[in-house]
Parts: sequence; structure tokens; C-alpha cells
Amino acid sequence: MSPRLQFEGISKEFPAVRALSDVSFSVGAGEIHGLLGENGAGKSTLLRILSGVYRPTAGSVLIDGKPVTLNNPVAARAAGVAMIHQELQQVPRLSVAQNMFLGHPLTRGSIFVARREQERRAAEALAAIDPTIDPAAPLGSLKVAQRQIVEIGRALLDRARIVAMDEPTSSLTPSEFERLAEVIARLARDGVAVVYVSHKLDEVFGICQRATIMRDGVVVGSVDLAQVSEKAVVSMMVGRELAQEQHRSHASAEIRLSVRGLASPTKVHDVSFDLHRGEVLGIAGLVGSGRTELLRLLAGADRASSGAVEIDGKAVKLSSPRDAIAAGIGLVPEERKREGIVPLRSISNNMALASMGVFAPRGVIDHTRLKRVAAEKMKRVNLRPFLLDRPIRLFSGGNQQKAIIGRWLAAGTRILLFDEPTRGIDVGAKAEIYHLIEELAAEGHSVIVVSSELPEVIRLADRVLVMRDGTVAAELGRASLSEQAIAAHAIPQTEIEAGKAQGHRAGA
Amino acid sequence: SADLAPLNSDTEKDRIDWSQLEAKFGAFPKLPDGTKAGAVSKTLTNEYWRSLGEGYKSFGDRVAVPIVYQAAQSEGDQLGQLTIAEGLVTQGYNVLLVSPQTDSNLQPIIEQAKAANVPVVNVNDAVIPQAEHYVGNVQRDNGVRVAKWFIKNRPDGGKVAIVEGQAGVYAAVQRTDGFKTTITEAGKFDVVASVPGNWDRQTSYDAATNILQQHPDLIGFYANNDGMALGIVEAVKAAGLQDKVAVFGTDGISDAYASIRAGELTGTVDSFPVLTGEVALESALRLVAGQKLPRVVATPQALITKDNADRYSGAGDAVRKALLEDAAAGN
Amino acid sequence: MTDITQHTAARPRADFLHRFSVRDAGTLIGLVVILAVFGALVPGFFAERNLINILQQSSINACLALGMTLVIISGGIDLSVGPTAALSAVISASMLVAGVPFPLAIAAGFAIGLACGLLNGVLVAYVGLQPFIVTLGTLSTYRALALIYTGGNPVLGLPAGFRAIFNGSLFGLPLAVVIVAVVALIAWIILKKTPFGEYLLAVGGNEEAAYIAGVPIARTKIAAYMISGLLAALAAQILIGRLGAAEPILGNLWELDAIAAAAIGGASLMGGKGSVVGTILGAVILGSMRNGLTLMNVQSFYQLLATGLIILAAMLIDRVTRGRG
Amino acid sequence: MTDITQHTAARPRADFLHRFSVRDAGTLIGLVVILAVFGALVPGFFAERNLINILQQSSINACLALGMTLVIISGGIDLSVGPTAALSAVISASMLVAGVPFPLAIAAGFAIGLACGLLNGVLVAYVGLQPFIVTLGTLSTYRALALIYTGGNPVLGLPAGFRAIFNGSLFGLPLAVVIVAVVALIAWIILKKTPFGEYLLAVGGNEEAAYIAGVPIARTKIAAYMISGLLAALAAQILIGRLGAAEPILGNLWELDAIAAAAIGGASLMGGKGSVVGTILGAVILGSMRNGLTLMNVQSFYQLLATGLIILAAMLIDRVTRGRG
Ligand SMILES: Nc1ncnc2c1ncn2[C@@H]1O[C@H](COP(=O)(O)OP(=O)(O)OP(=O)(O)O)[C@@H](O)[C@H]1O
Ligand SMILES: Nc1ncnc2c1ncn2[C@@H]1O[C@H](COP(=O)(O)OP(=O)(O)OP(=O)(O)O)[C@@H](O)[C@H]1O
Ligand SMILES: [Mg+2]
Ligand SMILES: [Mg+2]
Repeated sequence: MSPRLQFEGISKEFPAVRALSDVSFSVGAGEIHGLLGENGAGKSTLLRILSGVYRPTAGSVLIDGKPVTLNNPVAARAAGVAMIHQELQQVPRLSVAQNMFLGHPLTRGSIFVARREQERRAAEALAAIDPTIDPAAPLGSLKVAQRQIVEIGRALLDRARIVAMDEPTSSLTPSEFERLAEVIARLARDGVAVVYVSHKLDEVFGICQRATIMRDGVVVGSVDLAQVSEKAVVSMMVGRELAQEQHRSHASAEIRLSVRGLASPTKVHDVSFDLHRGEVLGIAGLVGSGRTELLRLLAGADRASSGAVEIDGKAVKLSSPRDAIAAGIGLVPEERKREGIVPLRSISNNMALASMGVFAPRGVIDHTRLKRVAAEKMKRVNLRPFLLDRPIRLFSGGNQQKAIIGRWLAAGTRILLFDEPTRGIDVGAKAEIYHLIEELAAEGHSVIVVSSELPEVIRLADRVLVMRDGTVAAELGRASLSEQAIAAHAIPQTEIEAGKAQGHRAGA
Repeated sequence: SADLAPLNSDTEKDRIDWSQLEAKFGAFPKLPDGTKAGAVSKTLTNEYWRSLGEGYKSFGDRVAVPIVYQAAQSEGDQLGQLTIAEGLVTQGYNVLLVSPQTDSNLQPIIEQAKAANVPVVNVNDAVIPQAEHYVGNVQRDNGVRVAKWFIKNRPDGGKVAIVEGQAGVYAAVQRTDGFKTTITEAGKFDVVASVPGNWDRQTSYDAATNILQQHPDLIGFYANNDGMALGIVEAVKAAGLQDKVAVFGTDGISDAYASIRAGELTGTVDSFPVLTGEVALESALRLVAGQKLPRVVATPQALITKDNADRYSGAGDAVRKALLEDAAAGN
Repeated sequence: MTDITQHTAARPRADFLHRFSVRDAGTLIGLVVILAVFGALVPGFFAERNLINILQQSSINACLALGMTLVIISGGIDLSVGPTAALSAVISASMLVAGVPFPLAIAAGFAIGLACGLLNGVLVAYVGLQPFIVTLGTLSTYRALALIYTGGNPVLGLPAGFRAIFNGSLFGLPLAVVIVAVVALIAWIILKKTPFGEYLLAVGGNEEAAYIAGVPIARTKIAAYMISGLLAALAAQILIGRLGAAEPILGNLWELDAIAAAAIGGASLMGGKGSVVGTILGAVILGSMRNGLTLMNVQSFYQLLATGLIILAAMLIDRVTRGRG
Repeated sequence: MTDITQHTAARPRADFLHRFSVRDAGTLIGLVVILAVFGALVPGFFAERNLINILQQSSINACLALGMTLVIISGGIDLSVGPTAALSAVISASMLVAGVPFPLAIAAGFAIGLACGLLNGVLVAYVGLQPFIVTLGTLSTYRALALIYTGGNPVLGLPAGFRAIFNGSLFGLPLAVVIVAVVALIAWIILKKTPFGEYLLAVGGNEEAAYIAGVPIARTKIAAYMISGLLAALAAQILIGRLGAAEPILGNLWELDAIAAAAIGGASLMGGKGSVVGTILGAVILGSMRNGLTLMNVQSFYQLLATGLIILAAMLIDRVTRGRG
């Protein structure tokens, strides 16, 4: 019997970039197949070919042994392919259900959109993962995690023969992942072939049987996950051994940032804490607990309704990002595409945006200096490919993230706020970013890391604040740090009693 | 009324010269009490239409009839002008004087006013085909007069150029045609360019510059209005050809007079908007009083050059007197 | 920088339908304020006859603005509506004058409107040119064609029967008003109830997402321009019915009024957003303003001033009433 | 749907700087084609004198289009340039006629331009209204102010000394051309070499990201509108110097020409993208077209037709030469 899905000699060339060369592998019906690789390895490009968004330069896709022409997304859907895209592909002004049925709406008398029916079916599809999402709500009113769940729900609607998931859990919490895992298992039982892309190896090991590993656009190998260790897979991905690094603290006793009674008009209430020089402070909590909002207050992006902030003992007013930047605070935001990058501008220009004053001391930009600093900072964050004049939108997410970190390094920021710093970022780059954060701390920077990945928090943080409902529910020192402890404080008591949602994962 | 032939104000046979009004219809009649008149014209951004309004006002004051004078916001605002005119019908004026943007944009007014039993007088420029009453000059004649000047004063002939108003506008079409036909028939002249100036000074300046550069031996320009002519004058001066190229405009606005006196603009065809306004309101009120006027009342125009500028630019009554003399003399 | 902070970040996110109607309520309040002011200043402003006048005078702009709204929602703009209307008008009119049966002549006018829209749409959707510049180009082109076709002369003498079609009245309302009301209802249904309406919002809201979801981008955009062309042609028929003549220079500057109505009504020129109800209210705001200023006998320079200030005021009132958002 | 796939997704992505010059090269080819056509059809088109004429006649539009380009890059649009120029012109002119020293009168004109731009910018940046509708409102407002100030009359009799300033020539080029060339150079430096230029591109490219990165959004936008107002005022000074009179109706429809030049030159009305070199080329394309058509003595209807078709052709040539994207 021929496999459900087969890639045969797929190549894809973009001007100046060969994203895929001669990629071949297959996925059987009922198989959950992991697709692994570093940022820029070509995973998304391959899946975009599968879903008809790109056309391959060479090679073909076979479904159930027959070659299929996937010239556009409609053809791909007709061929039985459903896809969850890495970047959320949604229309904020349409409702959840309208987004899920976009392009193939249910109709009455083939004239009117059958709204009710769409909403009913949408609710059904969403129920498996998050029953609280209202299918009639405008998509724009949802949080990122919920929007990602909507994307998943959309793929489930199609009753496809092949479901491709490109980092479906990048914004999800462990408990949401568990429900997704059940859904995926059910799909597999029904004979669907699932291609699953994730940078979270534990997820891949948890649900996939086999995995294909890619590097720089070529297949390095396909493995049976029951037979190999995570370490072996990682070394296939990055082409070298990744040293297992231990947490090292560089915190001093000197208080750099002191926050007292900080509150926002909506989500944050009475938050107080200190941040020391050289310290990495983790902030954990459930989605919606107000972590992003807290960081935005500190970055001056939103205005606080009350509270006081001191830096090095001096009161500062943070009424705009400019104020915050002047005070030495910089935010690496959660939604890179929306809040981070200026897509048409180059890496250098994106990097220099926050420190124009430095690069243009006399009003005119010193481009030689800018180039030099860009080269230096980008080398430090290990940008790949190392093309400083290329528009940033053409880079993978991890490399965009590196450019934004570089932005704050260039601006001489002393307090760095990371919101989900490794969302959508591969193990190699993740290790690099962890390393970078530690180096920054060692140099005397103070860092706050908001993350939904508990292993990440534990790996990085000298101390952890757990937020719940907009306030600090607990402060945990390294000694008392564990996933259990964090979860216990993050989750409202009632839910714990119901025995739900335990962090389940092994360490990084 | 449907049996009325579409009006061509330039050729209509049922017409009378303004100077004949008193002779044929007697002194100004007594009006019903409380008579008030409403008027709408193209735009106040052009002095011509403001002067027309002054004429309305001065005659209104003279016979103690209040007159409301409105105008659209710009020359192209067709529906806005219709809205204004409809407002005037609704408000119960005894007579309407309208100077439409185009030949048809005020057509509904004719019908609405008829239903309300209000006479409508079409004053100058665009001509509503269904209009029962028209007061104004002969548009074509503007061009003809300038052409005649060239024929008389440049007996050797030569190259001439036309700068037209907005494409498709009645006055522009007629004036251009009058000039072109007359001067071509004379035989010795060559119309080397006839290009749009869009009633715009800058566009005309640029067009004239280009034409002069291509035809440095040009002997004259005719422009469809004075604003454009004044732009051309500047282009001619910039090209250093002011002694060789004659420039004519149309309308007789005060700036044109000033320029003629200064020896820059060669001439303009004045259609005496103030006087036109007076005549128009007089005719309209005679209609209100029940007199049966011919369909067209022709208003005066005259070619103004440096020689005669003073004769036509005095106070209202002096001009009236001069024009009555002209009329009596038959030109 | 206070405002910016608020503006870009802490934006309240209310319920979808709720939000939409809040936006329309803002426009409605704008209208009510303007009506109240004129009502207080102008005796007889609220007379039934005058209110009907306002509706009638707003109807042509409303008709165009509905098409414009759909185009704007799709992320485009149509500057060529006036010349499209002119071309459609002169062609219908010359057929009518030549004795062609009414339905055929009207159909020909509509076909011209659709064809003009099709060309705009193809240049935007398939060739990938910018809507503003495409329709700026066709603005001149279509106008020139109308002028060339007629030699610059108006087409006069439309048959009375034809004129009666558009000059009748129904339930005491001028037929033009009724027709535009029906068009508005259809546009509302299209936008709210049909897949095409969703496609418009999706294409204007996030073209890439729409493409990936399988929305026929090009066809959706082209259809929007064709509807705009069709409604321009309809406006042309209404107008020539009213005027009894068709001129090649008809429809000058119509695009600005139509865009203003759509924008006052809440359409975003960035695409993905717009409301049929809002657009109609916007057209009526502009219509009442013209009407009121005329009745007040405001001199034209001051009318122009008032036009500008009222457009700004309508946007401000709307902005204030619905908060920032 | 072949095209769409290409269009939204598989678009070739070349080097950025490279791309920019490719874009400008596309515009340049458009210009060369148009010049070649006119050169073949019109004897003397390539005469030095005529080429200087073309530059001179393009200079005013180029001046406005440069300001427009900056505004468009910031994600806005400025429809009010014509009335801004008119207001600035009549105020400078009446001061000059009243005997105020030239520098003072010119400075007053510039101040008016800046003030008009400031109002536009504040309404866009702080109040958060849509640029199109704000400047549509101020379009009427500024025009009305110019008309009211002058009573609708042109201001005549500008001192010869003043006119000499703008009518002189330098290195055989009309001073107006030299001035605009200098302005273009400054605009190019601003866009390529200053933080402000970077901010414009960032604000137009992704406002939210720019905000987080500390870009002063409101100030950047306001500055763009103020520059546009200032350049409109400069264009006004050049024009009244040339014509010797300032009319309140000066600058009618200037905005369309300026937008067309910017768009032909590669500015995207979605913001974040635009080129000074391209805009200048765009203005010269439009200028050569007007010049060539006049020299060919094309009848006015056909001139209008040619204008429309050439705008479309320029965009098409450009699109074809640089591939899609
Ligand atoms: N449209 C494009 N034009 C040019 N290059 C592209 C384009 N899309 C992707 N690339 C390049 O192709 C390569 C593969 O990218 P792809 O997005 O497939 O990687 P990925 O494995 O999905 O990475 P990530 O884990 O970050 O999502 C990268 O070098 C990327 O920069
Ligand atoms: N529809 C939306 N679109 C964009 N941003 C939104 C939307 N809804 C909420 N937000 C923003 O997302 C953030 C929500 O994050 P919040 O601080 O409440 O939770 P969190 O703990 O950071 O959760 P998460 O893990 O999702 O980041 C807020 O800054 C809020 O302004
Ligand atoms: Mg990817
Ligand atoms: Mg968050």
C-alpha cells in the first residue's frame, strides 16, 4: 500500500535562497509524523508547498500514491490537505466562526451564509480544546492562545486526509497541549496522516511515532522516535552536540528596578517587586494572568493607573516607550510580527530603530557606524543568514527575534523585558538565546522573562514571580523552584481540586 | 413646455436687444407687493459672477426688490447647484435667475418652477434647452470679435493660438468656435494650436510657454477667459515677446482692464456682467409684472483695448450710456 | 504622547455586533446634531417636503457611496465613479434618443458601468496596480471617452416615458429614494449575509489570510469594482431621468462626496471595515448640510468653509461618542 | 488564480537596496519610453529649450509631490496641498503688495504652509482621524479661508523684485528648477540619512512596532504633514513669482497630480514605501506628457484620454520592467 503522503525530490528556490533541496519522505495513514529542524531549516516552506501557498521549483507531492497538483490553497483543500499555519492567518474583524469557514462558508440556498450552523459546527470543533471560545465573538477580541486554538479548530473542520500543523502550540499552555494531543490521537485513529512541526521536542516525543529531521533545506534523516534519544535528535538538527547548560546566577544585591503598587486600568492590580542588577527574574502564570500587560506597563507601552517605579533609586515616569527606553528599559514583545518588526526594512534598520540618536549624533545617520554596530551585534546574536541589508520579513522567526534583541543591545538597554522569548524558536537558537540572556545578566543587565514554558523559566530564572489574576500570587526563590510549585500558585484553588492541568514535562 | 424648441441663445430668432427693452415695453412696471427674487450662479470664485450679483443687487435696490444671490462651491459642482436652486424654489421666490453649470444640470428647476408658477430666467453661459427666458450675450460673438480685431489689425495674417476653457463647457466651445471659424475664413491666418487651459492660469501659462517655444513667430493668443489670458501674458513676457504677440481674453474682469491699461494684455471682450445682471433682473421682474418678453434678451459686449478702455470702465451709469450709444450706432 | 498610548494599545475590545452598531450610533448622533442645529436655525427645515428634498438630494450620492463602501472595504478606492456615470449616461441617453426601447437602453448603460468596473478591477486584481492610481487613470480615460463619444455636447430630449420611470413616487417618496433604499438593503444583505460580503471583509482585512483560506481574491476585488461601476450607472440613470439630458461632463467630483459619505459612515480607507447603514447616514449628513446651508442663504465661500468644518466635525463627534477606536 | 499565488506569496524577493533601485529603474524606463515616443512625434521635443521647459513645468508638481511622498510613506495622504498653497499664496501676495519686505512676506507664506500642515497632522496623529478624510475636510476649509480672505479676487501687482527672485536662472537652469532640485536632495537626505526618515518608514511600515521601539509616532506624522504644507507654500511662492498674481483658486486638483507622481514613482499608498528619485521621475513623466501633448496640438478631449492612458501605461511599464512585486 502506498503511503498517505509522500514528498518526492521537492526543491524550492527563492531569489538568493535555496530553501529546500531534494526533500523526500513519506507519512502513512494514521501516522503522526514529526518534522524537526532549526529555524530556517525549511519546515514551513515544505508545508506551504503542501498546502498550495508555494509551488515547488522541482519535485512532486503524492497523496495515496497519486501525484497531486497543489497550485493554490483551494486545490490543496480539495486534495484533502488541512493546514495550521505558523503565522496566524486570520481576519480580526470577522467572527471566530466566519474565520474558521472562510473560503468555504456553509450556505443556505447557496446564497446566504448559514451563520448559526457555522457557529454550531465551529463550537463543536473548538469544544475538544477550549469550550470557552465563543464562535460568534470577533476574532480580534481573542487572545493569541485562543486564536491559535481557532486555527486548530479550523483544520479539524475540514475532515481532511492530511493535517499539517506548523507549530500549533507556540502560544498554548501545557494543559491546552494535552487536549490537543488527544485530538491529534483521535485524528490518527481515524486514519488521518498528521505532520507535526514543533520546536518543543518533548511534545514531539510525546505524540509522534516517527520524525523527519531537516537542516538547511535538506533531510538529514527520518527516525523512529521510540528508538532514539532526544539528545541524538538535537544533534541531528543542529549538526553538533548541544552542551547541557546549568543555571548560573549573576544577581547582585544592588536594586536596579523597584516597582511598588503598579496597576493598569484593566488587568494588573497592585504589583510590587524588586529587580536586582545582574538578575534574571522569571514571571510565570496562566494565560490572561496579566504578564504581558505588566511588561507593557514597564515598557511604557501602556499607561499605569497607579503605582511607582524607581530605577537605581530614582523615580521614573514611564508614560511612553521613549521614556522607558531613556530609562534603560527595552521590551522584546510577544507578537513579533505585529509589535516587533518593520517588515520592509532591513535587519540593520530594524536594529537601529530604537537608538537613532546614537547613530545620528549630529542629525545625520552615520551609516558606517551603523553597519559596524549591526555587524557586531548580529554576530553576537548569531544571525543566520548573515545578510544585514535583507528585509527582516524574509528571515525566520528566530532570526527576527535575534535582531530585536540586537536592537536593545545597540540601544544600551540595561533592563530587558522578554515576553515569551523563545516562542517559535528552535532548540539551537533557544540555547543561544538562553546563553545570551545569561551573558547579559553576567554583564550587569537586569532581565525579566515572561514565559509559559515552565522548563524555560526554571532554566533561566534566579527568582520567579507567579502571577494570578493580575497580581503577584507568590515569589519563589531558586531553592523552592519547581514546576509543581509554580503551577500550584498559578492555578486558582478550585481547579487544582478538580485535579486538572498539571505541568507534565521533563526538564529542558 | 414640450413644444418649445430647444433653445440656442446664439441663434434664437425671438430676441430683443437690451437697449430696446424700454422702447418696446415701456417704463419699468409696478410689481405686486412683496415681490422677491432668487438667483443662483456658477461660482463666486470668478469675478464675472460676483459682478453679475452686483448687477442684480443694484437693480434690486433701485426698484426695492430683495434679491437672494447664491452660487455653487466650485465651477464643477453640478448637483450642489441643483440643490441650491431647489432650495430657492421651495422658499417661494417670485422669480428665479439661474446661471447653470451645464446645459442640463438645472433642468428639473424649469419643471419644478413651472409647477410652482415661478418664471425662470436663464442668465448667460450654459443654456438650458427648455428655458423659456434667456438673458445674456452671444457667446460665439466673443470669439468673433477678437478674430475681427486680428483681421483688421494684422492684415498680413500669421499664426495664432487658442487656449480653451474646460473641455465640453458651452461657453468654451462657442467662443473657441467663433474665433476659429471667423479667423480661418479670413484666409491669411493659421490656427497652430487650440489646447485646453481648463480656466486655470497656471495651465495656460505652461501651455503658452510651450506654444511660443514651438512657434516663436506667433502673432496672437485668444483665451476663453481673462484669468487664462493673464497667465498667457506672463508667459509671453517671460519669453520676451510682448511686443510681437497680441493676447486677448474674455469677460472684462477688472484685472484685465488693469493689464490692458498697463499695456500688457492687448484686449478682452467685456460682456459687462454688472449691466447684464441689471438687465436680467429687470427682464425677470417685467415677467413677474406680466409682460410678454421675447425668449432672448441680448446683453451687450464690446472689445476692449487700450484705446477704449476708459470709455467702458467708468461708474455703472456711464458705461450704460456708452453702451446705449454703441447700440444706437449699431455695433 | 498620551493619546497615542491609549490609541495603539489599551484599546477596549467590545463585542462585534455591538461595536458595529456603536459605530453607526456615532454617525447617527452626528446626523442628529446637524439636523438639530439646522432645525433651530432654519424655519421650515423639518417640513415634510424639505425632508423629502434632503433624501432625494442625497440619493445619488448615497447610491455611489454604497458601491464605494464595498470597494473601500475590499481595500481599494474608486475615483472613476463620476466619469463612469457620465459614460453610462451619454450612451443610454443617445440610445433612448435614437428610439431604442427603454429596457435595452438602460441595460446598455448598466453594461457600460459594469465594463468600467471590470477594467478597474482587472488592473487592480490581476495586474496588481494600486487602486488609487488605476482609478485616477481611468477617471481621465472614461471622461475623455464620454466627451469624444458626444463631441462634448449634451444629449438632449430624453423620452418622457423614460423620465417618468425615475421621476415617479411610491408611498409618497420619490422613486429615486425608494430605489436607493432597495439598493442599500441589498448591499446590507450582501455585506452581512453572503459569502461575498465575508470575502470583501476578509480581502480588505487580511489579504494574505484570505488567500490562504481559499478566498478568490481577484474575483472578489473585481466584483467590488463592478458593483461600484453598476451603481454609478444606476446613479446616472436616475440623474438623467431627473435632468432630461445626459452630459459628458456629468458626475464631476462625485468621487469625493461618495468617499466622504463612506468615511463619515465608518469605512476605513485601509480596508476591511465599513458599514452600509453608516454610509447611508453619511450621505444624508452631507445632503442635509447642503440643504440647510442653502436655506440659510449662506454665501458660497462660507458654505465651502462649513462643508469642510462639518466633515471634520462629523468625524470628531463620531470619534468622541464611540470613544477611541 | 495563477497570478494571485505569485502575487501574494511566491513573489521574488531580491536584495532591498537592489530592489529600490530596480523600482526606480522601472520608473526611469517609463520616462524614457514616453520621451522617446514624443521625441519621435514632435519635432524639436528634444531641443534644449524644450527640455528646460519640461523641467520648469514639472517643478511645481515635483515640489508638492516630494512632500506628498513623505506623507504617503508615513501611511497618510494629503489632499489639502492645493488649498494650502492658495492660502499661503494670497497671504504672502497681499503682504508683498502692502509693501512688507520680501523675506518677511515669504516667511509668512511658509508659516501658513506649516500651520496648515500642523492642523492636518494633529488631527491625524493626536485625534486619530483618517488622513484621507481629515485632508478632504481641510481641503474645503483652507480653500474657503483663501476665498474669504481675498473676497475671491486675485491679488495682483506683485513687486518686480519679488518676481525676479523666483524667475532668475542659475547655471542656465530656471531658478525654480534649481530650488526644487535642492529640495529633492534634502528630501533624499532626510529619507536615507536621518533618523526622521527612518521613523517615517517605520511608522508607515508598522506603526505598532515603531511605537514599541520608541519612535515618536505623533511627532513623525505631524512633521510629515508640516513638510508637505511647507513645500506647498514653496510651490505657491514659485508659482506667484512666475504668474505675478496670487489667486485664491490656485492649486485646484494639485493633489491628484502630486499623488500620481508619487505613485508612479513607487510610493505605496499603504505606507512604508516610497522613493524621492522615483517621485521626481514621476513628476517629470507627467510634465513631459503635458508638454508633448500641447506641442502636438492634441485636441482637448484626446489630451484627456492621453493623460489617463499615459498614467496607466507608466504604471504598467514599471510593473512589467521590474517583474511583479
Ligand atoms: N518568501 C520567501 N522569500 C525568500 N526566502 C524565504 C521565503 N520564505 C522563506 N524563506 C527562506 O527559506 C528558508 C526556510 O524558511 P522556513 O520558514 O521554511 O523555515 P522553518 O524551518 O519553518 O523555520 P522556523 O522554525 O523559524 O519556522 C529560510 O532561510 C527563509 O529565510
Ligand atoms: N484581541 C487582542 N489582540 C491583540 N492583543 C490583545 C488582544 N486581547 C488582548 N490583547 C493583549 O494581550 C495581552 C493579554 O495578555 P495578559 O497580560 O492579559 O495575559 P498574559 O499572562 O500575558 O497571557 P499570554 O500568555 O497570552 O501572554 C494584553 O496586553 C492585551 O492588551
Ligand atoms: Mg516555520
Ligand atoms: Mg502574554
